[in-house]
Amino acid sequence: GHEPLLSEKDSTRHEPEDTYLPDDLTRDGIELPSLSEPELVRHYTRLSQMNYGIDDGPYPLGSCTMKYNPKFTEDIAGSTAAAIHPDRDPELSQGALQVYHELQDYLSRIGGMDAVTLQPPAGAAGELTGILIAKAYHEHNGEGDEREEILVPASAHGTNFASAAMAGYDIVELPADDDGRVDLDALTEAVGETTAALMLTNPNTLGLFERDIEEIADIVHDAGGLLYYDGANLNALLGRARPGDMGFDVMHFNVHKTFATPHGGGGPGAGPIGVREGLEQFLPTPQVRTDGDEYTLVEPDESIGKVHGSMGNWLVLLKAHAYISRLGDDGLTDTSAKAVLNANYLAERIDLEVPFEPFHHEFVASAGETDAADFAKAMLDNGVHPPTTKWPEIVDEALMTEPTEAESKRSLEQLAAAFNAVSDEDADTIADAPQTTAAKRIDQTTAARDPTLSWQQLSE
Amino acid sequence: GHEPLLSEKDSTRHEPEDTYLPDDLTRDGIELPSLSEPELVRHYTRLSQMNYGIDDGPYPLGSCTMKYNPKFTEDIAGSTAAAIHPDRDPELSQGALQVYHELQDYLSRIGGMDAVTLQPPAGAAGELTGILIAKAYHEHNGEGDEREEILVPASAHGTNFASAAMAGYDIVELPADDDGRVDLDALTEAVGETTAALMLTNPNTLGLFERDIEEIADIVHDAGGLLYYDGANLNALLGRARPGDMGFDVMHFNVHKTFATPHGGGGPGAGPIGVREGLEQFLPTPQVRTDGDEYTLVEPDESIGKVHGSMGNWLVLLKAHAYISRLGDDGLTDTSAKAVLNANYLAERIDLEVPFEPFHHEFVASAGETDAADFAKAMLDNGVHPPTTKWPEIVDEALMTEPTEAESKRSLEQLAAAFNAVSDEDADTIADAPQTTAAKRIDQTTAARDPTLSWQQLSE
Amino acid sequence: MTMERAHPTREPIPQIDDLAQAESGSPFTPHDADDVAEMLAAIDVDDVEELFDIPDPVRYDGSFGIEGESEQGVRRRLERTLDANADVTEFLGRGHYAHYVPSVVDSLSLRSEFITSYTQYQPEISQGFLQVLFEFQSLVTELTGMDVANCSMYDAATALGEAATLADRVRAADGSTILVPDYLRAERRAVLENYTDGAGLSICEFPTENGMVDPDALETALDEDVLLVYVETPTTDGVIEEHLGAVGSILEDRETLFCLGSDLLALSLLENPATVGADVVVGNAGVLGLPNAFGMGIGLFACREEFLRQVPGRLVGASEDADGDRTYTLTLQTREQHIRRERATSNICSNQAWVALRTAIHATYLGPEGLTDLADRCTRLPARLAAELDEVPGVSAPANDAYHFREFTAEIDGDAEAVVSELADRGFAVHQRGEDAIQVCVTEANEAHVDDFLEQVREVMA
Amino acid sequence: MTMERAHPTREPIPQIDDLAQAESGSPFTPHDADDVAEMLAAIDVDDVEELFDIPDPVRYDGSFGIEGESEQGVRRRLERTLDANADVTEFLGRGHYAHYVPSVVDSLSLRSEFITSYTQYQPEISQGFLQVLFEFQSLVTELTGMDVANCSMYDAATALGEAATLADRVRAADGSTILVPDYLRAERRAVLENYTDGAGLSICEFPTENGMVDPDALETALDEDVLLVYVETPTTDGVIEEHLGAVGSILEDRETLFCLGSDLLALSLLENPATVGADVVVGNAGVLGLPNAFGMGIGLFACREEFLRQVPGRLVGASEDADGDRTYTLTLQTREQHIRRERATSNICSNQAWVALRTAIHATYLGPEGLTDLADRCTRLPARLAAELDEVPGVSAPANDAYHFREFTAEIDGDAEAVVSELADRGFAVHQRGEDAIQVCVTEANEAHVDDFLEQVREVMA
Repeated sequence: GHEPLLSEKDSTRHEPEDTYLPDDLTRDGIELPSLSEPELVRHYTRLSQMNYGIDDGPYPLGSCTMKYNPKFTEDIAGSTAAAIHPDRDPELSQGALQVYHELQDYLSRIGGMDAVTLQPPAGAAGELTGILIAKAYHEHNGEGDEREEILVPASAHGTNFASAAMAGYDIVELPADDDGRVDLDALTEAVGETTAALMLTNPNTLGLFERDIEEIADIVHDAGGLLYYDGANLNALLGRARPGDMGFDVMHFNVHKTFATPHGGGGPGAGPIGVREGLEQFLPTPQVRTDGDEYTLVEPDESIGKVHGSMGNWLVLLKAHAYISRLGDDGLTDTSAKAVLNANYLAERIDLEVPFEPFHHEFVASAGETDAADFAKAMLDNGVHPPTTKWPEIVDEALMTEPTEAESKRSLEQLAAAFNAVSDEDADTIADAPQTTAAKRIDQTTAARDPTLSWQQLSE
Repeated sequence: GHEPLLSEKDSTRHEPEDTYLPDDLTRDGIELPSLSEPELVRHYTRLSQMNYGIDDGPYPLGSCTMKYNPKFTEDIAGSTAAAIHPDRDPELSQGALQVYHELQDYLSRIGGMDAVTLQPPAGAAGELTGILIAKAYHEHNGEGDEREEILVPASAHGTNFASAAMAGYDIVELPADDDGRVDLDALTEAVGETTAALMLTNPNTLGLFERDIEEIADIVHDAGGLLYYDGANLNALLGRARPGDMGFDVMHFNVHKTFATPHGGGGPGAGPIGVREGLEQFLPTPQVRTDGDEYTLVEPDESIGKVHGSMGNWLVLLKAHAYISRLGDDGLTDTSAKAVLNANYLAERIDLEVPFEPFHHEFVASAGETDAADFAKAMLDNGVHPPTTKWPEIVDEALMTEPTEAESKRSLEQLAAAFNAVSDEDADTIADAPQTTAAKRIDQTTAARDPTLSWQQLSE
Repeated sequence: MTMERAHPTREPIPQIDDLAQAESGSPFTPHDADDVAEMLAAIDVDDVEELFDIPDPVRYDGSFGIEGESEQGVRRRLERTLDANADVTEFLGRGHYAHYVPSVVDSLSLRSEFITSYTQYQPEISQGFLQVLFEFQSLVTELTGMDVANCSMYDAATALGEAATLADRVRAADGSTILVPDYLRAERRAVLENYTDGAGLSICEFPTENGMVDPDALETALDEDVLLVYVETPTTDGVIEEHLGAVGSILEDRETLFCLGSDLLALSLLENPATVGADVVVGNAGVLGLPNAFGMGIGLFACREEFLRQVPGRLVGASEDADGDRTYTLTLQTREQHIRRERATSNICSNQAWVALRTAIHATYLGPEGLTDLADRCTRLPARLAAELDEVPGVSAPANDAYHFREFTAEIDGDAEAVVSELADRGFAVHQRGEDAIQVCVTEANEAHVDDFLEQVREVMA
Repeated sequence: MTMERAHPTREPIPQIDDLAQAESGSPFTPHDADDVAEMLAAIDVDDVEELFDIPDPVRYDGSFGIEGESEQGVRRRLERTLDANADVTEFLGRGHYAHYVPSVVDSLSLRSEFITSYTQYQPEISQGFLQVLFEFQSLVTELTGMDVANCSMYDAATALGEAATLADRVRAADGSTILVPDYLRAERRAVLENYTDGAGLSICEFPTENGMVDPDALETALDEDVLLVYVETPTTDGVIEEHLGAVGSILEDRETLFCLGSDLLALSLLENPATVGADVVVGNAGVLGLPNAFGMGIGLFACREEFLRQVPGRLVGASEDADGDRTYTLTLQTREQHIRRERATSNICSNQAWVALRTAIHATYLGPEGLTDLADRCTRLPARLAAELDEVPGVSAPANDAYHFREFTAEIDGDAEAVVSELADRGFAVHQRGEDAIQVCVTEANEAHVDDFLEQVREVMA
């Protein structure tokens, strides 16, 4: 299983000679692997074979929406016509700008928003952008100094807290009610003149729709705050409910979740932002606009500026455009239907308790007496990727499970069999898992104690 | 490991309705798998993971020249400009014809030949073409009826025998001398007025250069026969010796061996043919010619006609052109150097006897007391592809081994370790091998007794 | 501005290879100088040249005059060369067809475990490709209605050649004639002649009527000497044959084999070859999985069970391994050249396996309904285009009173050569058929260009 | 000809989807009607709609007005749309660079095990990507000379933003100023402002001289309040900074961090950031592995060991598994948002891991000599082009008396806007710099077009 590091295959020190630059502007040399193309290809081919992707089997990481990534979108993104420089005069990049404009338009419709920016290069970057827009809005209203708090439910994604903090806000954590949703009393208590915004995921991380969303919106709006929609779980609602219609003022989309662009081992994603009327002037610059003939780049009047050095993760956005174009209304609506059907069918098929329902595209089962992280390791021996573990904390030993619409009934049954097999295993077997993988159990705690982060450090 | 058949995943009978054609021109229906794109992608992804390719490790199949296939050649072959119809007027396909002409020219120079056709779609097709050219030559000389024999050394590739037979010839098998080369006495004995041609591989399948090639050529030519060069082992000689200079009249090239086009699980390859002056008029039609400005398609005066429905395996030829262009003289010459160095180094590193030498790009080791086929199965458990086994028969329990120039020293040592590990194994371990592969030992004899060749037959 | 310090310069810039370690030699040989030195020492040789046991007189120390280039350089040069192919929209067919190839085909078939592997001589580490080929055989079996199918031949022409020699092997009679229709493409006939020449067979033509078999004429042409009758549907002219049943009936009680030429897409909709009595089905399977590739294809070969041990080419069979699990393996290899040598059923060794993979992916992507729908579309598109062309003054289409598949012939008032040439100048390629006809092919691949094409035809004919 | 039988027809041809089984709905949901029925039965629900617990007032039953298309249709439409990008040869740079990307990069990075995987939360089945990222960190460590590097930031601008907040965290002083050179791209500065706004930092500029740091001016601008000084080499104007050592000396005994902006290719040749005293190195790593992608990139982030626990983003560390074998795993995750929430070092979650894979492949393909040779070429090409341009009447180049990397500014006698526009019409894109200058970038990617470019410049300036 073990593949030597590049540096273990070769390490060559090269010292430049006869350079055009004088010696005092050049370094002494660099020491790096020097491999032939055949060796290089085998190295990465073998590494790929030590990695699990969606094309290998189910990947039900809750809140991550690991759905099938259509291959044809890569062909479009790989076309030479897409490989252009960001500083072209807009006249020379009309094709790319049209794609931007169409995608802005698609997302506006899907989210029920009035304007969209595609600039944020990831979901968290979208959150930061959205919060900066809320901040600009309050500053515009002369309330920038007072409104210094962002409300976040306890079960929210960690990025919500971190993004709000990066924007300079204090965080007020909201508890859930017994049903797993926002506690309206607690919200009423927390909200006030210091409230800049409430950040909410809907359905929430338990897969539950926030039924009181209208009342929540009223409470926040009445207090002068804005409502922010975390788009991580939008896949559950495609074509059935729109954040804009629920009263959200700002939202982000995770195109790598909802719109099938590949996760790429951790990125790149893209986190476009939608805003309701009245907030467009704060959007990042530039916005793509059109008079119907020509596409132009426009700086919104009170733009927050920029959150990415140019236009965001263009190739990712292009793939999202292709996916939405392929699906259309029918395909998008079918997506949420099958995503929710799959989650419900899978939950029904497994032997674990699912404390909160009715859930939509994902559910949080409890591993019960078993440590959820151990449970996950034992699932690896059953040939599938396990769910997200130990989160949200409202469920003991949480197994947060999102199969997505792209799994077949057969595949869900395979997944259920993996859950159930582990449920039946004894504690020792689970503690020793995994046994069938390229690497056995890895102790992450010890690794962090004396970090070794490069082959240089490894050979020290 | 086992992946269900497509038909086990789904089988849907579809009966066409509302067709444009009347019912009496359509069939009742077809029953085939109906899978979604995500299921399709997982099916083939998993199957690929149950297959060993060059990018996975060494693949030293003797006489097959399994060398690294450069990736950039696929990008060229995949360009839309290459995707053209064969019936275009030549004026509309000047680019493709230029590629043909340049490759004809490259191969002429590399082989020391006067003219080349790229039409044969595989090595064996090249052999047939070459023999048909020899036949046409003798018929042209009024000796078509007398010259009804083709001489073939016992150790030659099976295709030599089969191709000559397809062309209507009787085969005369030539024994090897004690050194593993053509027995000159036997040749002198066999050759005569009935001889149409001698087919020869050089270096031969033992990796030995036929040192007496000039004398051989004289003997055959003096008897009025032609000398045919089987290009399977040309990799050993690139830049160091040319069949044309050795006296060969006709030759084929295996571009999927010598010129790195991928073997594709068994094909497509391409088997261009080179001929010396005086045989051009017999080449297949069309030939690509140029006046320097325009490329035209020409039918040689006494062409044998066609051996492929159009221009051969175009995309394969295009990759071969790209490979030769990349390497140039220096690269081609380095190729044979490293191919021969690698074979010699590997042979030196393994514990088995190699009865015949000095060999070039390949050698035939003997598994000794062990069945060579069993030896190969045991090598699978050492993570490498084994050599060609049990052939040529001149070596007992032959392991015909060709590492190619693309293996690194490290890789050769890994391969040697696999040989040596098996040499040290006891008979039971070898008989039970392989144990670490997706499938255990497969009994091919039983499979042939009652053949099951489709999922339809499987479910009968 | 004068620059003292920064030395702007026009001095030549050294050529760099994009793979620096391959300063000389091949970028695909991994050896550095130390490796070579150690390896030479191990085998006790001073210089690699010493390893070459080549007599001086036949040593070559010249140069091929081929200058190696960087990857970037080769790509640029070949891209430029290929750009010399005219940028025309093709309405060309005649046995070579463009269908839209979905992205999954490239994406999956280019996985290196598939494309860099070879023939499955070691089935234990080749189960993936073996299963692919077994499934390909099964797809072909279903679509042809035959009992067995092989892994591939080179193309439709060579598959026909193999069918003819199979007929010679399985029919002990003295016969030596292969009977083909007069519409057979000259290229296919030329290949057939070369495949049958060694067996002493001869090719004879029978006349057809309205682009189809005339059963009476066929019966007239038949005698004891005929080993095999070849018929196509759709024909190279695009005509859907309406007398397949009649051909089957005529041949039913004879020693003569009925060989049908078709393609995998057409077979999803047209009459089942088994039902009409075909013994062998050949053709081009590459209509699925390959774009037009200057004629590169994949030959289809399927036949009845009784001929199994005379089938040319590779066959994959289901088997069991030592654990009793189902596996796949090459089988009946004693038919093949590497074992049977001059008594093999064919000389074929390398085949078109990778194209078979692509074909299987494409066919499976479409599925039974997708295949049938696409085939149905291939009957409607030429009908509509023919009707539109028929309204153009000076054009009469289709020339045959028949149903068509993908393509048809149209008669032209005037000089067909000039019309074809004029259309090419306007960006459209069609076939010229004699002095006063053209042949036009339309599928979903070029369907979007039909209106432009019609516009140009109208202008040219005006 | 009149056709009775074959009915040539102009009737509409039914639209077919290229994936027939997805007659309605998504082609990427595998369920057929039977599956759905069985699944609904299992969960005891009559209709999928019942599963949606959405109050009526916020239910959406409208249409987005987006019509789904076949794969072929989408590809054709988007290809046509992108064709509206003008077909110009780019001589553009300013932080975004095109280098020739070898084919192995696409071929390997598109392997689905890589691209369809997510963050390595389960290291036991993610060793492949973890090792790739560990190797990427190692490559960056060697090229920057820093002690530690992370897995990636989004781009050069956001990496700079993260460096500024890191400075705020690691320097306990009261300081709140980030000092940047006057040549900093406006776009990068705009991002920096948004990243630092929440921490209450302010951005101040210091003047430069001849496109480089003026050490005296820098010292003048420095005060106790300065947390971090940012300098680039090469700068966005292409100038190779000659005063890095001086900057390092000035900052050596201060609490102020020295942040250097560069890129991985330049760093293979230019002064080692560690040697000149840099504390943090940021920049664009995507100069290797990505073509120009409308500004999509990958942010480089490396720093000295002492800041390790304040580093933003993901880190991969070596570890051992239960068998004692070396393995890799995400580490120091307590810095990150999913654990530390509002006290995380950054909000970053998704990063640019797949681009890091591509960068690592490209860098390894080039190797130490290939990198250095290419970097050397990137100093010669602009020098030569500047010399050639300088001979064109009305052009003075380079505008800075300096060595350049890839690009330089040229002064124009006349209206730069008109020159840029005229060049665009003639097929070449360059940057306009103010009213009387242009900026021109040349690498091996556009080197073959230099002569044509010069020809057009001469004509435009004539």
